[in-house]
Amino acid sequence: MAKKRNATILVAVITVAAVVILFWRPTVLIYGLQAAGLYASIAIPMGLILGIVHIVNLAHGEFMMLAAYATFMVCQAFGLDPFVAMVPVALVTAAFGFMIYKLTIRQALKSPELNQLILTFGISIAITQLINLSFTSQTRKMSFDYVSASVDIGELSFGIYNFVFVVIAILMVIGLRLYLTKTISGKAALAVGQNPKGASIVGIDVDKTYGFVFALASGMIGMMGALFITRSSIFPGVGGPFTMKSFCLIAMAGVGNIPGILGASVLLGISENFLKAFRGTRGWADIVFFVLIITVILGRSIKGKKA
Amino acid sequence: MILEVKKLETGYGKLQVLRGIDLSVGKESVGLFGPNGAGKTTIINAIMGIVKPWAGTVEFEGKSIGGNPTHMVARAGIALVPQERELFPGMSVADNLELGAAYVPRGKPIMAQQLEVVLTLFPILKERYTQLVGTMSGGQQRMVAIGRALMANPALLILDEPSLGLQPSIVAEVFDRLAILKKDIAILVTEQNVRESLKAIDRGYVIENGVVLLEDTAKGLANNPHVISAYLGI
Amino acid sequence: DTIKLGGTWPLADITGKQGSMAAQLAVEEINAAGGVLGKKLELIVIDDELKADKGAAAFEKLITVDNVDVLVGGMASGVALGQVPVLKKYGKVYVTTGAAASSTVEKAIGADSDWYFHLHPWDYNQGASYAQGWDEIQKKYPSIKIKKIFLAYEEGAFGKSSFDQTKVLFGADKRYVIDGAPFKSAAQGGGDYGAVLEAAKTFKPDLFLWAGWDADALPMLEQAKAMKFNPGIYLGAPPGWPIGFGTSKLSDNVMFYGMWAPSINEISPASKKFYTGFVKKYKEEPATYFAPLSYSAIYIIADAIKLAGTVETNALIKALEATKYASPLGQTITFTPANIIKHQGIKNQKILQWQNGRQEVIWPFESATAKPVYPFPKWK
Amino acid sequence: MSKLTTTGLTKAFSGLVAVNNVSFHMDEGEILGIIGPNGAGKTTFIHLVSGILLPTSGSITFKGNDITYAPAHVRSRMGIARTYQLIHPLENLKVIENVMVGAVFSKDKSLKEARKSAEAICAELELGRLERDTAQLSILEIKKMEIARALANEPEVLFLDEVMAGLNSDETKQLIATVQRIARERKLAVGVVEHVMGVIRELTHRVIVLEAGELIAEGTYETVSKNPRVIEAYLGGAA
Amino acid sequence: MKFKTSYLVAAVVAAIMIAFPTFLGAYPLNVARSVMTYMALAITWDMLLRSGQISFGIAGLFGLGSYASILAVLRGGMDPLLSIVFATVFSGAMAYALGFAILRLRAMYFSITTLALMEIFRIVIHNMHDFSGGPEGVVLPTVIFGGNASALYWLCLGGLFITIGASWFFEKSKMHLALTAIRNDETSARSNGVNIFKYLLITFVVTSAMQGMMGAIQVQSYGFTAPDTAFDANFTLLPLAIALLGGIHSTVGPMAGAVLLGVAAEWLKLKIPYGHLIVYGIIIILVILFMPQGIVGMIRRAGRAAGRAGKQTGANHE
Ligand SMILES: Nc1ncnc2c1ncn2[C@@H]1O[C@H](COP(=O)(O)OP(=O)(O)OP(=O)(O)O)[C@@H](O)[C@H]1O
Ligand SMILES: Nc1ncnc2c1ncn2[C@@H]1O[C@H](COP(=O)(O)OP(=O)(O)OP(=O)(O)O)[C@@H](O)[C@H]1O
Ligand SMILES: [Mg+2]
Ligand SMILES: [Mg+2]
Repeated sequence: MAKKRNATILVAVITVAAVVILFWRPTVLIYGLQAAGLYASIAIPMGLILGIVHIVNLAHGEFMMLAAYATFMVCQAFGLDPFVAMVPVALVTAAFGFMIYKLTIRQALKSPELNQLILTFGISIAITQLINLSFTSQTRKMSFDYVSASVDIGELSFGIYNFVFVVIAILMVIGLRLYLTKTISGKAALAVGQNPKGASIVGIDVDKTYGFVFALASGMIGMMGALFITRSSIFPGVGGPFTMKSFCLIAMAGVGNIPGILGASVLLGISENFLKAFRGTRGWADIVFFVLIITVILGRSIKGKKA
Repeated sequence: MILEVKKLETGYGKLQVLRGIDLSVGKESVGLFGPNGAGKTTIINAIMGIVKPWAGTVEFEGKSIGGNPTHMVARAGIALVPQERELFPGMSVADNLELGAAYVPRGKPIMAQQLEVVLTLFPILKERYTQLVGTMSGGQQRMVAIGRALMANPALLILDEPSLGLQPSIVAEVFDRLAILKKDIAILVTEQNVRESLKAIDRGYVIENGVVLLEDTAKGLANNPHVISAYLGI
Repeated sequence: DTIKLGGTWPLADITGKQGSMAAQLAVEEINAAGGVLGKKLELIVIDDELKADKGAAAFEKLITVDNVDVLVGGMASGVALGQVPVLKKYGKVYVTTGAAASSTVEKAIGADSDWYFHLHPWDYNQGASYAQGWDEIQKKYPSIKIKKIFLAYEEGAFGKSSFDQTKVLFGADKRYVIDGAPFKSAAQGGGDYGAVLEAAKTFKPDLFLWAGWDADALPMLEQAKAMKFNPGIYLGAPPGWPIGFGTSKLSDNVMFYGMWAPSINEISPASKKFYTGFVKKYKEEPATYFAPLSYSAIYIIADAIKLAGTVETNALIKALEATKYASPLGQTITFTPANIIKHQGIKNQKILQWQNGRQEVIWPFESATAKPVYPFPKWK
Repeated sequence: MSKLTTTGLTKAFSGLVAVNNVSFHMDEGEILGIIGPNGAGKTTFIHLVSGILLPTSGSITFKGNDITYAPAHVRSRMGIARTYQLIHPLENLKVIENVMVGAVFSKDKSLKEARKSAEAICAELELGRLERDTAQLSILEIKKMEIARALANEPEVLFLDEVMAGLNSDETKQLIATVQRIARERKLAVGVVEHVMGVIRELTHRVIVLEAGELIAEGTYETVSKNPRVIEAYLGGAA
Repeated sequence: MKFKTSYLVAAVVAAIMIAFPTFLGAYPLNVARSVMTYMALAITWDMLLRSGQISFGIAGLFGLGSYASILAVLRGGMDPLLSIVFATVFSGAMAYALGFAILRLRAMYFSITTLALMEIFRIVIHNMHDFSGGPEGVVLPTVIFGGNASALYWLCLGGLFITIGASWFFEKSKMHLALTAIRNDETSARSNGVNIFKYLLITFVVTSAMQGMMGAIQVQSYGFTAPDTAFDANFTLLPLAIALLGGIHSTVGPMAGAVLLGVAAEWLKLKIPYGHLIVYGIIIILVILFMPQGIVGMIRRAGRAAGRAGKQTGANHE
């Protein structure tokens, strides 16, 4: 009961705030949402792995970077559009993720979780440097006309392409939610996440489930890598910051809370852009990300204590 | 014979626990008794593939399952109520029960039917159908664990100390239920509550120090002086 | 028996990678032409990993273990700072290709470090050179009029010092109105230019300058187009450009600051020699000015050793002070005093423009390869 | 005088009232049985008096001090110790160290003293080979270790949550005797939760019965076990 | 008897370490300083890890110490050596204040919060141009001890000895029981009288202070710092890797790990100028895969195996 009321109040406050911002500084809302879409759609696959396989994949951003390079090569070689190339690239990245799982992560599953963290740290170094050695640190970028698609409303002209990421994030959330709560295989994945021994006792193939989840998440991040090159330049270190950002967003949402990642991203995207819109607060836009994270986490821990 | 264990040896790390166990279960209910640390749970772990046998064989319905991965053993038709329950704490009672059957060929087709059986046996689970299992009391969780195993409609049901933490009236009901079930399926049960469980079993083994000390019918055990002094005192 | 040169560069970065490769090219060319003082040159390269402590340890090794005669190389200011104590301890001649941060590195080196030869312009050298350049360009092409300048700068040391220098050097006599806003570079995980471009658009600048990294180049243009942001001059100041930037339609008529471009081959034989040599040996294009700069450093050292007839420090310093090297950068390099240090090599930068996929030099006029296209065309 | 009393103690978990308005007392040297159906709130009640959970309302007094909201470690230092229904071994510590924890932190003993008293307590409980890892212990040994750890706190009040569950009758008999002896020698007040009626009958002086969070009956085992409400809700035909 | 020999070994090793400058050149001493800095950071990180708390904020406290020290000298005219003490106290005090808020967090929430705090320190320093020098950083007029290689080495060694001593004390005192109990089972710890918050706070303050101290020593030895140098993510990630490769929950583990990774990194760099970092990454992967208990764990196990006759083993599923 109380929970529901809180949620309603929250929604109301957010709606009012959104309307105010929309009329006062519409670009804050537009760019805030666009940033949020990108943050969320990169963080969600990581959240999936963390929630089920309990691994903080420090090579998450590197998987995306790898997929972006693959897309770049494919698009250059066959003249494809990334939106077409994303299908094969997602499949290949899924296979790559599965292979990484089989060869490394799986062997470390029985070790303490920290081992897996450092394992993925090693993987991230190896991948980044391998790409660096073969492609150099020089950046690459393909440019597509549709990326500059633009809308004019009165005085205001703004890019609309990046809303693609908002759509993708929403689709990911809905899709995963349906999968995890409505399908048996999804429930089995959750069960494995909570108690692998218990899961095997009821006939669930734990190893296969981990492998599948890892491949699924890798495929999703592979797709994001393909689309990432439409928006950004790529270079060996391009993925790194997104690993940290995703990790932060997941912590803000709470492990296992995938819709929460979207919520956290929107909160961050809009507040960042809000601060960036004013001369006096520009320098603080970066700090808001981290202050918000701490506030939300601390707030939740205090609330959790009380309940 | 539904289950046939021969010369089974195993242990943990370097520690040998079982030193050549022979036991069998037909369409009947068989008890495993013995002091703490005798190796009862270890026998069950070896059957389920949770630990790998070092030596000896495990056959289920005529096929060797020794060393098979746990999920394959479960799918073949053996359901386990583990001593430590091993539930999915963050999922509802409903989901825990559903997963008991979902991956087992024998259980899946008659899921609805089995659910009815479980909810009748433990009405509290119907009341708490959507509660997260992790927030339930110790005894309630034991009921979920037993219910989850029943959902699988197994050919062999293994219960590792099922009465642990259950209130007396429910203990009685569980053993009544086992007494009915044993007509259709094989049951292997370990118990410290020997007096209660003797009512539900046909035969029993006493395990001590990783070997079978004696084997007898329920009646025989009830009259065995060693059993009386060690297991039936209270 | 060889003359040993020891260099540190960040080898995992394109700047250091190509810088060290170009230096190696120069060494081989010199050796092929008979070496120096009858000896061959030998270049020992150690990765500084873009880390101050690694850079310092590398010099420590080059000096004490490898016993090199001259030090060379360098890129990041942060690494240079870490190396300063080691350099000062040994006082070995160092011809450096890196470090632009005057407020830290030049200060740390100080006025009496005679052995320190700094090829790369300091940040204030660059600023002064641009101010002069735009003055001259406006004089020569009266249609070009600049009053309002907006600087979008990446929030790190590079962007921040660019903004500070621009404010000082352009804002001094109130001829220009200057504003700016920081952004997080894509190189640091940023890449959202909406807010900063929005600020720029509101300011309506005649000259829009962004000081960021190559990763920002195309995405920023794309976003500018989406927002219909149309400054009179669209100018960038990245240290390098993404591969294939010129092939994008968006690149057309973008201006930029730089030190070297392949088009300089047309006006400088040294550049042509360097360029063809590099492409032939490594099968890749020099993509950063650190390549010709490091190449130059080796030639400057070799010439000085020849002149001094020894690698002894004092004689070598004397010889280096007499340097007059017609470099592949399209200008002759000499060492003159800077604000603090005694031996500053290059002081001016160039203003260039992307025209039909080529980087053309606009200013200084004596090395110009094309005329400026103005104004930056309106987005369609 | 009562060592420990509660008045109107209540704990609700978002809607579900697990402990409802329970007033009770425990006296020095008394062994009190706490029984009731699964989910009646017995474990929750122990969580409340030991400070692992804080109550929704009501109060707890220990030796005349109000400890309703005192942190768990403070209560332990004051003299309330307990074991857990679901075992809680400290698996990275040796058996002896597990027991020492109680003495070191509740009674501020030095490591040396703590080791000595831990060894004494283990000997009393017939728990041997103290340098083992906890993974090598059988259930009986783990339970003994947990009792030993609680005793190392040198408590005045001790709660045992289903420590006899999973023991055979031989072992149960032994442990009953041990608990009785310890309670007598140390003048301990002991609260015992068990579902095995034989244990309750043998061990306790007085019994309280919880059902759905409420205290529904109180008295000796004999009177309580004849209470029709207790029979219906709890014992069934098994009494 | 066994104790005596281990003390003896420790004393001999310490003596050799102190004597290094008499027979090692400037370059090995320079590399040793870097190894020792990471070693100290890894040890302090491990000390907190013994309570189960995984900090991702090492770089934050390291950077904070660096800036406290350099700014104290530059802006406050403090003696460099004294500024190291000041930075140590300052970092400890900061940790004390922050500890009240963040030590109630657990698992990844604690980790992320420490990471976020580090970023906040970095951004604040980044934005306080006038005081802190902003993104370009600040430079000292001179390096401590005039840059004497031996003196710098001993300074760093001193810092390392302090961390080793603290870690050893934690292992031998009741801190060991407290932290292990908290790591294993907080509920059980609480009901056995362990004041969890108190012990976490002590550990957090002590380790943070020592991380700040190492930052101060580093900054005085190089005479400059900048946000990207002081708060380099490597100061967070490498100590983790080092401790894990060496063996966690001990003092010798991180020490072994630091020597392995530090020497391997330097050697690889000289052997494979382009691409040595790939091999570095692969080493981390392989060690984790094939020595899950770290070097120390493996040596211990090998010792035990040698002690006993080879007996058949089965799969251990726990
Ligand atoms: N994971 C493990 N690691 C090491 N030793 C173990 C492990 N599990 C059990 N053991 C040891 O194996 C022996 C047999 O244990 P097991 O659990 O099979 O006994 P049990 O007969 O089921 O006893 P209980 O009545 O306590 O359940 C015990 O001595 C125990 O210490
Ligand atoms: N965290 C929680 N959230 C919601 N409900 C809870 C929580 N903890 C306990 N409960 C509920 O409170 C009730 C009392 O639980 P408690 O564990 O105290 O029972 P108990 O008397 O110890 O039972 P048992 O004999 O089975 O151990 C149960 O119905 C349980 O489901
Ligand atoms: Mg057992
Ligand atoms: Mg209970």
